Amino acid sequence: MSKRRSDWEQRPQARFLRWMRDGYGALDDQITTSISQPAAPRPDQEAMEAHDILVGTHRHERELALDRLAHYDLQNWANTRGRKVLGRLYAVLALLLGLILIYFLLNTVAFMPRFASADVPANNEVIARYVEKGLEETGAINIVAGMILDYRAFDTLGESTVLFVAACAVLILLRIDLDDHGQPMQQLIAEESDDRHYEPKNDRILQGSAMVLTPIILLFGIYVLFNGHLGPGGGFSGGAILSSGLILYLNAFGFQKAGRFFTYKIFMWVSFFSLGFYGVAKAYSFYMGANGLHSGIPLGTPGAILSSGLIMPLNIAVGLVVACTMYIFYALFRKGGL
Amino acid sequence: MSFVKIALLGMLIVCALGVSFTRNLLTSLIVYMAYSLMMAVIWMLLESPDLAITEAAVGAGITSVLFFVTLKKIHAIKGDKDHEQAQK
Amino acid sequence: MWQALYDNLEQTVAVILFGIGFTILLLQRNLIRKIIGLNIMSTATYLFLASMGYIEGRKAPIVTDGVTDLAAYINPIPAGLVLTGIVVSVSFTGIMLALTVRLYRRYRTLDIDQIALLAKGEDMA
Amino acid sequence: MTLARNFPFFSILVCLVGSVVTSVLKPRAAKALTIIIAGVVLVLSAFTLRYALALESAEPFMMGHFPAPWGNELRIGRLEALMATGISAVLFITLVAGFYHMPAFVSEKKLGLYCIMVDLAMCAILVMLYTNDLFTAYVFIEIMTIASCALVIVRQNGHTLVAATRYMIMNLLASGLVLLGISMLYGITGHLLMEPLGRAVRHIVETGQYMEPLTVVIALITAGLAIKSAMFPFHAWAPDTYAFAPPMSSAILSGLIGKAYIFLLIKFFYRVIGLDVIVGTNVDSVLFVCGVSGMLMGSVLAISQRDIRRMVAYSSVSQIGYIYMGLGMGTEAGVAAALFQMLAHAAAKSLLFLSTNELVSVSGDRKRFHYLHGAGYRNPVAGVVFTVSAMSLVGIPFTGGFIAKLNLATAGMPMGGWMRALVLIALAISTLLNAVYYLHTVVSLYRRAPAEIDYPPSHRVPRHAAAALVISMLLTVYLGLGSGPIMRVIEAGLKMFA
Repeated sequence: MSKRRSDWEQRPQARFLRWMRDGYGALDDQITTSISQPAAPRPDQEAMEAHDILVGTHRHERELALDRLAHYDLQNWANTRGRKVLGRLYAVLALLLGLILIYFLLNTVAFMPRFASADVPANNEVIARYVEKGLEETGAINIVAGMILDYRAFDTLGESTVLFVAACAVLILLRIDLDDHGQPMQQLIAEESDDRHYEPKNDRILQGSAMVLTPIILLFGIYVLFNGHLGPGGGFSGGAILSSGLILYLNAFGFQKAGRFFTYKIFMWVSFFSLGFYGVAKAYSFYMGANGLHSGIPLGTPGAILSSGLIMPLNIAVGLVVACTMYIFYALFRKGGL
Repeated sequence: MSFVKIALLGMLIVCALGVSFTRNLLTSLIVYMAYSLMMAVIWMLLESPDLAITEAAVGAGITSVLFFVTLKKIHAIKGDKDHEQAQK
Repeated sequence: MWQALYDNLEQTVAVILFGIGFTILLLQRNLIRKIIGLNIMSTATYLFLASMGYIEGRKAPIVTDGVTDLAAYINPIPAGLVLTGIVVSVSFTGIMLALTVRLYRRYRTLDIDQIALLAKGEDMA
Repeated sequence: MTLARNFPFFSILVCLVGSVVTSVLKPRAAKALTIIIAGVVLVLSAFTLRYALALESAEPFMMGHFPAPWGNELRIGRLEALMATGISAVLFITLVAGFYHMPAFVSEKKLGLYCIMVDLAMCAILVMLYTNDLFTAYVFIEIMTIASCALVIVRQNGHTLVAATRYMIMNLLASGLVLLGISMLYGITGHLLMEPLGRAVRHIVETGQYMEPLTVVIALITAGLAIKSAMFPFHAWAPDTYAFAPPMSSAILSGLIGKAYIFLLIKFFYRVIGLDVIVGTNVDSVLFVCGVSGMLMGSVLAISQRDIRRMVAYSSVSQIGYIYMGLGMGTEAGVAAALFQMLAHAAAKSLLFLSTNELVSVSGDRKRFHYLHGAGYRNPVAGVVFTVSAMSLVGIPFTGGFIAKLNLATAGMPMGGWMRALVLIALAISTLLNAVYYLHTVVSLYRRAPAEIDYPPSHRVPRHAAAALVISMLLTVYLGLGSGPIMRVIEAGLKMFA
């Protein structure tokens, strides 16, 4: 009788029913009983210690021990020959996938409209209006700036938000929080990542050249920023040039001097004001446009610095967001804070 | 098709391949900087100066500075396994 | 086929670079090389997009001395889109590099498979 | 010009400016502002739904002074308004029910930054639902990717960093594919807004001039959006991300953000390419096969998990398989069933993540099934809520899941012989597999706790969180009982969606 009963125990339905009733514990009993009988002796100590737990105490320790054994096997397999073969197979597969992708895309490029010809589908009435009526509708000499900040302004609003989100994400990752009285919360990481002792101590050459170059770079950045609607340039490139000037100054003169005019609070408030201004100004012109009202923003005389309605202030706002984000990226990487 | 454009496009592909075949990380970074500088020149050849300035200032400038700072941090870091906050 | 590829040389190079970037991303195990691969992929996409707008013998879309005739300028839309794209690629490079610093600080290695194995190991201990 | 016409634009603006304002507030005020913004968006979406129901055809909303092919544009239709209301309702409930146990996962200083990420994820979802412009959709896909990566890494331990890195690599690869597809589409059509694009694509299909690039564009954009919404073969990043993230973030990630990508894919299929061309290039049968394999493999993998949060994560991979099966049928009924499944899954899944966390925190923060024995008694609210949402995901009658599976089955009936058989068999097997691992969990929740494990004293769930959980449970049951009008709105919305 017991023979039939015991082989009933082994049959899948019984094991399934017991699994439904007791959950994984039951299945583990099955496994542990089968393991603890003729278990192959494992040479090293860790496996033996895992094995002893297996036979002994409560079920949840056994469960953990089982996983540790499984992981031990995985670790073992990881640095054996098996992994190298699989690694090479993966490399060949990845290369094959890349080549297939290149082949399909090259096949498509062969059928794409001819490069640099005037009768491509992209040369349609959309850009006819941008180019011909761009000057009178947006007042911007640089049609690309007019398109970005007036025709398709919602994309650029999304664009500055991408920068703001990236800055916040890096803040979450790298910033070392200060507790109430200004001491860094994680003491060890703070010392380690604060690499002021790597900083060049008043390196004459760097400071000398920075003394000359920084004002020129900042001036050029401001020029590019303010002439976004008159010539090539605009918010993104102007902001990037400004931030590279600030980074040069920070490199040469260290965080003490740079911290005088650029702290975390200033970063937050500058981002807040420029993004807030951009959002409110564009919301006003979207609302006016959507409901057919005329938004009384003067376009000014083309070519003058104060022309093309909102484009110049928006360029400045975008430029400030770009400059702040790039600068805080650098500062967070260098010292985990400002 | 001007010779300069073909040469630049060819160099782009060489730099892109060069990044994956150099052993030292720093050399692949410098090759990548050369790649984005050449891209800035190509934007000029494609008659879009806006992109040239932005790519030069942002692509070759900021991105490479971030890469170099990361490399510096990595060689300087000892590790924070035990400083981890008591988070769940 | 080859003549068509030679005519659209920019788009051919862009597509080849996209494939190279894609392969670097899959093939390389070092995290920083993966990020470079991602950057190569996105700059290749921007080259592909910008080459849609170029028209032979026309100038950059900046109105010079009042000429607003369509035949004088190239297509401004791809330039605007790529401008947005370049800033997007800087943002995600910044985030990926910050992740790399945190991962190196935590696991002392840049090899993503090694990190995954170590993380799983800690889960057990 | 009624005011309700501007409400979608107002809701997007409120989220955007709200997130900027949150950056300068104290963490506690930031938390309150985020919940208020979620409430305001819910109210605005409800009014937009009421306004959209009165509409005959979808109405464009010009962003700025310039009409369609030149300026950006939103589009208000019944389907967009219904999805916006559903998703903002689920988000509001998740925030109310989930915020009270966030301090255990996120340090006090980072809570403000976390609230910014939640606002911007909400704004990106709304733009993806309403936008009528492909490049705006791409920019907000980037915002969504970075915000959801930040939602994961805010927990700052080793696992979340590894999961976030894998998440970022896969998603940036996918948005590279999407951008390449959009630029190719721009190359062959010259437009970026969806209506002119649709006309240009129909012209291409008739003349057959650029057909090869068009098929590659469809393949690229579908693959990109599929990777981002964790379709089966590309789901490798999803389980780790959902299991290791803070529970509220994984509720938002798996319940809501995945749906926005799928809705954008449906919009791309309907408005830009046209369903007949999609069926012509049999992209839909690829989606169908991936959906069916996702349903089955997702459940099988979920059964083999020992950790309840990884099990719930894998079950969301199988539920997304249902949606792609519906999409892959290529018929209007199939897409309507997929849309209803999106709503039902959003409601049930975010509820499941929150109640799982309640149960885990009550049984000493240990996630293995063995420790969860008797958790249902220790935290009765979470136990009941978990059971009902598990019933909805399994598809037991009187819940949203059942109606979704019913619609999928009825949508599968009029199809060809082997297709119909495959739909019915796949539905039957995956329902059985779902039942196996959810029933097993519910059984273990209500078993007697073993004596040898000591559990911490079970804390009381605060009243507002318990109320939110119960209301969300009623939402799932309402989806089950009152699904008639919702299906009618979906079908009417789909008719005017093209």
